[in-house]
Amino acid sequence: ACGGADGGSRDSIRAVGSSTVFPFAKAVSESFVRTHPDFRSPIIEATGTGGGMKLFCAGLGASTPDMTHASRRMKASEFAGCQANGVTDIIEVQVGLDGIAFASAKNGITMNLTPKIVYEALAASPYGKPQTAKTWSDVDPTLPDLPILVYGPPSTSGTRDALKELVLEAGCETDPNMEALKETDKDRFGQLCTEVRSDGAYVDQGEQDNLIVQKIESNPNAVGIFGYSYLEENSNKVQGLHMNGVAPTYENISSFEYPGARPLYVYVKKAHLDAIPGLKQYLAEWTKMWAKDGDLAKIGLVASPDDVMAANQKAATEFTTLDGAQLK
Amino acid sequence: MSPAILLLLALGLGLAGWLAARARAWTFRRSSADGRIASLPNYHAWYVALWVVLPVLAFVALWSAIAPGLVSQSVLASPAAAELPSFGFQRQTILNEARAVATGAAPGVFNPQAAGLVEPFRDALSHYNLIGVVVTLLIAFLGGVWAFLRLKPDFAARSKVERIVMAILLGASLVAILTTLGILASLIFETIRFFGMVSPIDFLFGTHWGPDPMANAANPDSSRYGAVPLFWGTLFIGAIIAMIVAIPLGLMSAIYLTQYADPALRKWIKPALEILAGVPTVVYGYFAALTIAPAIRNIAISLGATNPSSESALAAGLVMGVMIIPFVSSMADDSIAAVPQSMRDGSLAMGATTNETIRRVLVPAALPGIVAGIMLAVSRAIGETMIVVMAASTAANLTANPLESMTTVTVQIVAMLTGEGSFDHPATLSAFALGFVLFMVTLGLNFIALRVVKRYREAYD
Amino acid sequence: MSAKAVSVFYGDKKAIDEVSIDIPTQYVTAFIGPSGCGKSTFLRTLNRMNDTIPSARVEGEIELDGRDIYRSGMDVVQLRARVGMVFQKPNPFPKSIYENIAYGPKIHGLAEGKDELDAIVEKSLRRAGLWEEVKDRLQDSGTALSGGQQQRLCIARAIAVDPEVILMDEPCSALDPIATAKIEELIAELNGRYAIVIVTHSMQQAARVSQRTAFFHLGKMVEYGRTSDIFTNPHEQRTQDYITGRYG
Amino acid sequence: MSAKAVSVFYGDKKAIDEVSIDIPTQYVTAFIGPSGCGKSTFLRTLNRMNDTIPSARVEGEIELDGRDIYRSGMDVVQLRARVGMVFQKPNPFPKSIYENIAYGPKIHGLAEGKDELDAIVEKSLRRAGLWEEVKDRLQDSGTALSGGQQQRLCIARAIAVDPEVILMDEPCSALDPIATAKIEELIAELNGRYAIVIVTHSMQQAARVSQRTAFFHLGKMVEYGRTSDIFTNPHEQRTQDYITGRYG
Amino acid sequence: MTERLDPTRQAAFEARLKKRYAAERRFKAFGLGAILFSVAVLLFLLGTMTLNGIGGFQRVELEVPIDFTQAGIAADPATMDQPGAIQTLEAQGLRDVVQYFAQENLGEEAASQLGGQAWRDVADEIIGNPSVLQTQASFWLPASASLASGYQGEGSPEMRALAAQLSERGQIAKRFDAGFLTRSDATNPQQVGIWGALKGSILTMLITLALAFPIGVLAALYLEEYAPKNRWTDVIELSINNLAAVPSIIFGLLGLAVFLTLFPNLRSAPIIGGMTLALMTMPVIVIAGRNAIKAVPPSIRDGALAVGASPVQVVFHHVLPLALPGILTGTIIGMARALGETAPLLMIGMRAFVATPPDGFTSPATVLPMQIFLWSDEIDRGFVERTSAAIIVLLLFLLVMNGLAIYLRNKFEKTW
Ligand SMILES: Nc1ncnc2c1ncn2[C@@H]1O[C@H](COP(=O)(O)OP(=O)(O)OP(=O)(O)O)[C@@H](O)[C@H]1O
Ligand SMILES: Nc1ncnc2c1ncn2[C@@H]1O[C@H](COP(=O)(O)OP(=O)(O)OP(=O)(O)O)[C@@H](O)[C@H]1O
Ligand SMILES: [Mg+2]
Ligand SMILES: [Mg+2]
Repeated sequence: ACGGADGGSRDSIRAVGSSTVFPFAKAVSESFVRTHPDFRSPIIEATGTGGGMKLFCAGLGASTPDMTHASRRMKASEFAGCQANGVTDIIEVQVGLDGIAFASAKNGITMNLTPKIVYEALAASPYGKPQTAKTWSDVDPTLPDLPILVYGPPSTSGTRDALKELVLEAGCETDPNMEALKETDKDRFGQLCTEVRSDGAYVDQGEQDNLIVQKIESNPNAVGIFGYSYLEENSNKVQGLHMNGVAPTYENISSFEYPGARPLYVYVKKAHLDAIPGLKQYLAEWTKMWAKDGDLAKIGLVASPDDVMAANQKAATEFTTLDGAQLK
Repeated sequence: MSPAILLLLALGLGLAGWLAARARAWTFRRSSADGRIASLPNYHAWYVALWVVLPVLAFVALWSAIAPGLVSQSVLASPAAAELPSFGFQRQTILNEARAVATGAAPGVFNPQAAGLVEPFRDALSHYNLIGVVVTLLIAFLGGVWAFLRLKPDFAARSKVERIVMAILLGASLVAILTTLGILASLIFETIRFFGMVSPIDFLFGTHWGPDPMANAANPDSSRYGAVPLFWGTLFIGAIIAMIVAIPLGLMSAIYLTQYADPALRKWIKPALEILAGVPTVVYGYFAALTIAPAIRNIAISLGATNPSSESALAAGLVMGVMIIPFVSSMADDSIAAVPQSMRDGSLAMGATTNETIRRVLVPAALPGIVAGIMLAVSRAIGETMIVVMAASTAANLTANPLESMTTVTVQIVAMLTGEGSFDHPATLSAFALGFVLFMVTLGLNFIALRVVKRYREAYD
Repeated sequence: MSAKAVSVFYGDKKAIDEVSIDIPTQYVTAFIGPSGCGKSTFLRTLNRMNDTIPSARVEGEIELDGRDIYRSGMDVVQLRARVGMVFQKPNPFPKSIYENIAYGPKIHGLAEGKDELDAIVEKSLRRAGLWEEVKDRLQDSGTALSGGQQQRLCIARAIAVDPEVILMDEPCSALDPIATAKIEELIAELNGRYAIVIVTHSMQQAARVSQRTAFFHLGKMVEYGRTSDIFTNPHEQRTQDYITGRYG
Repeated sequence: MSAKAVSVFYGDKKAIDEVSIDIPTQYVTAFIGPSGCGKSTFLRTLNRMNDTIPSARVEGEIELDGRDIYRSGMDVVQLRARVGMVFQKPNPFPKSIYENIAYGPKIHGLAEGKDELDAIVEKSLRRAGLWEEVKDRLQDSGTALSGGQQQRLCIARAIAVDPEVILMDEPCSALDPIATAKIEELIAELNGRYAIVIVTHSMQQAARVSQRTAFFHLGKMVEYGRTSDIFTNPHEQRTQDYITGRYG
Repeated sequence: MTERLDPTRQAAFEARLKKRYAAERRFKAFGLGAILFSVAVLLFLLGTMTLNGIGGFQRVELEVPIDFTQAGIAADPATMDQPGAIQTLEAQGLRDVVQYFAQENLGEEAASQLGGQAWRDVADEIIGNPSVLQTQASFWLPASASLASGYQGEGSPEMRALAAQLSERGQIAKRFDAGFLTRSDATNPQQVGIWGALKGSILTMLITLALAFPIGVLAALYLEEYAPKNRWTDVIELSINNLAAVPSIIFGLLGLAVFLTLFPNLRSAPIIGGMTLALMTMPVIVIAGRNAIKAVPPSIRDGALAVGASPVQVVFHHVLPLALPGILTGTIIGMARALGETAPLLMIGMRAFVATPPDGFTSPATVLPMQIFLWSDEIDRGFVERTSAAIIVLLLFLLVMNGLAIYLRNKFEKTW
């Protein structure tokens, strides 16, 4: 049997999308092939949420992926793009939650952050004004008088995406001018609200989040930004910083009290369900593993609240399709 | 019946033609007066065999392109196909499944709808297979007979067969040109697209690199596409730090090996250097990231540096330098060896010591070759990817401090193409523009180096 | 300079077989003999240039000032400064003419300051009869000269360190007749100032330039004596056969 | 075989200038002349071996059986099977002795079956006077033989395809006197069965082995005639000068 | 003899000579130092990889005795070779059985540190040998990654304590993990193996060899033996020399833009990887081939031509066989380079996570160096040893290939 240059068929599942979901998808696929040795191993690639959506929505057929992973919900514009390309029936499954965590070394700097503080400390030009803050106390006098040094994800990573969306934009929008700008000049808004300073206070650490952990471990004054799973993994070395007074813990993230929390999704093309052998079983494998004490939780996925989980269980097994009207 | 079987058939027929022609040629030979014919019987045999096989190959290629379509058409015309879903992809899958079962490639069907189609498929397949086989036989027969009839004692079969061999050889050498064209084409189109979105001036001279793959693709912020920090990082790591390591060490290794080492030592050291050159770059990268970078960082801290980067340019550069040592040393070795022995004798006969001979005569005489070698080494260093991907960072800093993190062109190519962006976003396309710049620079370096080497070799020949 | 029962081996092969010879300082000595008889090999043992051939091994003694040059502790650098050599194919360094000559004095520290060096260069070029031809282009590359000029440059280079003996291995074989004549003239002029040993395959040349001739055959020195005697009245049958062209 | 007004050029340089000669089939013909006069060049035009030198170009006609071998449509492969060649340096293939000889007959299909081939190999080696020396080690490599044996092997190889003419370009110049004598004997024996053309730089050799001699000088054939005449009574002054050793 | 100075016999000369000899010694020492440095780096590199990697061939396992006679799993041995066997066992609660016996024997805390997929190892064992279901058997099952790092003295204090406790009872041990050589990629360092990547490498290399070798050799023959000296030949030559020096990542861009556009379904497939690497390796083979062909003395060609061989016969009967060792040496070196190459494959999707070994040239795969790269990026500390172990495997292959090339070269080094 061959994947075939004829463009007609494919016998292994192809998934693309967010690098945040990637490790969980790997675990699911691994479990899937061990349970179903008669199916081919799914091919999973981390292309990023946006890139994944583009590939996913490019159309139906063997040369497009069957599913995409997303670290945010599909946008209405993306949904429209999908529809335009014939990808009409999409199954949306929220597989769990992830939080970006702000952390410092155990016995390192402690602060109570807010999106606004983070924005003012890290933006290239906060609210359009030049960035002058050198120390945290420059941003907010109640904070320690220590230099701002943040190790964070590079612009190409999904975590950075989350940082922008969940924290920087939120912080930025506390300013009414900015909020107004959002409506009038989206590009300018994006530039002012999401561009991160490049004078050394924010250090872009490559895709290797474990390096960030190492960094802040050795520098008590540094703050690191990474996915919640890393925080949990390294809880003996680093401590999470409070945001809006809420600690980045499992409970706070799953209840969305921690502002850095975000749901993780997988999107599946319904038309492919019958065409790709194993796709249904693969989706079922997700539901088997996403429980609170399940295998995915062991590698850092935060389980969705019970009601959400039940609803998604249903979507994943009964293949209910997404209604575009719900999307923003 | 698959093309493979037709091919086997063709080969079988070719073999038959081969044997027949050979036998015929032998009869010529026996009947000729002096036992000589223009070409060996084997050439006659090959001539006929090629006339059988080549037309059949052409037919098989054509047939395997059109036959599946013909089969599908006749299956779709069958009543069982009426219930197929109209959506193309799903329908195609069902058809493929049925075909797989019909040809015996799969044991059974996943999809119940496919079951009914298996029989029509079997019928259509056997129908068209029959046609295929008949036409194949016909073509083979015609080709074979035509060629066979041309055989004569003085028929120049050898030159005909050899002409085909030559055509194959020529074809093989053209692959290189096709590859070069392929590279150019794959880089140029995307690069042009990129420059349609971001101005080349901003790209080549801007000093801020921070493409945002999430941003709106239609209206990119040109000021974020300034590649100077990348060029600088590439130069700093590949052409400065790496070369500071590789040039002296490589040159001295070559000198020691060619001028001082006794043959027994050389016998062991040369392969060792070759092994150093054969270690994959991903291993060097791992070594740099796991061992060298933390070590450098610890040293920097113990020397009082505040907050040194753990992905310093220094770590990547040092390891890259080590990787390049064998390269420099073998180039230097070659060019020193190309200096005629008489130069060395001349100097020694003046009462010069070995190192005076080397420094004052051999190295200056070999200099063009050594310089060319260094240029090739630089071009390899700036094109090196894995070491920097693993040990350098993605942070585009424009600094001269080797303890800072820096990024390179290749790192960014990888980051952009394996990151979040989609294919029509300038951030992704910038990878092609960067690749293009990299290609042009290494091309230039190599071109000059090859010229220098060539001219200089000629000078002594 | 004198050799006593010198044998030279390349690996196991004996290329020179117990040659003993006294090379007088005041004459030009020519080595002649058929190809492969070991002339070059023997010549190179005289300033230990054969040290550069890994397989070569020397037995016997070669004395300079009464001391064996193959003794341990012998300083090869100094030896070669005292016993210069000119090769078959001219081999100027790919540097300027000036640098070619100045090379020896510089490495040996024979000149203090630029003026002295200039003086040495001029003197050497004059002695080699090349000064007039190149004085205006001392900065040109040595390799840009004609073959005969290059060979004279090499001789000038050898002279520049003021050696006691100059060994020449077929110095004219790569040259045309006119250049050859110039070199022969030069040898005649240098004669007396330096001891000169010249290897040649041309009996005519040996007859023209030398006062003493040694005839080698199959690694042995067959005959040695005044050039005039060797050519007119050889003692040995083999010498006789060679110079009358019976073999070779 | 005869040449009519043949000129050969290397690029723009004329190496052979309008040479016309009739090569008799029943004799050994020797080409003599000073180095660089074009003997080898002319020899190689006779079986178109100079086709391998890209810059070489031939004018004039060379006829074999009355037809020009440079005509278009001429089969070079067949020509070379009819006009064999032996080179200055013995060049056996790095294969067994047997394979060396059998190669030609094989590619020309001269033997049917192993027995015939064996017979050809034996006959050729016998004719080349090598059979007794190698019959027990036909499977040894051809390169393991001594120089003289290798040269005879090459001659045997040329004989094996039963050529009409054998061209030899200084076949003895890489050999010692004993091996040379053997080859000369061999040529004497082959004489009459094949037309043989031999290039040599030794006038003695030419005198010993050939019946006809052509003297070349500066690309021109100066004189051609019976060997005895040429050596005792040349017509041309230049020939006279050359054979008495005035130049060369 | 007139006013001789004999400068070379003055005291000043001798004094200077001393200094010159000192300089000579320093220079020589520097040269030797340079070589020793290179060798030392090589040894250090190989040494660290070996030290780190030896542990990667082992894994920390827990001993779990299971009494199947009490477990109540009644699987029909006949169905055990059917595809769905593992689901059957899962449905029968094998997972819980394993968990139960683990709790019984190891305690609750340790049982929760049994790798989540550990029961599958038991299932594999049962499928391989259904008769164990009638017996009591003891299994060594992989511990979780955190317990494993606790056992190695890293990780959290609780895990370290637990590991110490278990090892006192002899229920935990670091055991040789033969599965490392037979499994494929996984998310858990305890479960990973390199067979998938190795197989991918082998398939990729086969394609590379099948394309690059014939094309390279034929092109080399053409250029060296037949090509007329004209513009065209110069262009071919230039492009080959240039291709040999083009950064490998550019070939990746080519593969991405050309091959993946033509065959979008073959993303991540060895056939595309092999084609891309073949383009990269071909010039290396051409250049090595040309040198080897050039080294065949022209006298051999003359000899063959003179007995009436045609140019094609000369080449295929004489030149090619004589040049073959040299060509093979070049080919092996080129292949070794291709085997270690990662960058171009990054561009064509061979960095995908593939949990099963590829079963053909067209199924998705990864290759050894890529696996190393991917593992080196993993967070889990357990991957460090595994990465080094994979490096050892890769280096072994490369050492063998390079050794073979060196051997061939020495053996056939000919001076005609
Ligand atoms: N480096 C070497 N290794 C082994 N044998 C050598 C070497 N150099 C020369 N020989 C051999 O030593 C013998 C003497 O050689 P030498 O060069 O001294 O002869 P020559 O008299 O100078 O001859 P010619 O007139 O051709 O220069 C020859 O048989 C030669 O083959
Ligand atoms: N391949 C070539 N390209 C250019 N010129 C050549 C070539 N081969 C020979 N010549 C020139 O052609 C002339 C005749 O050369 P040829 O080799 O025929 O002389 P020869 O008589 O055989 O000399 P020798 O006795 O040295 O072998 C010489 O001037 C030589 O330099
Ligand atoms: Mg000599
Ligand atoms: Mg000649």
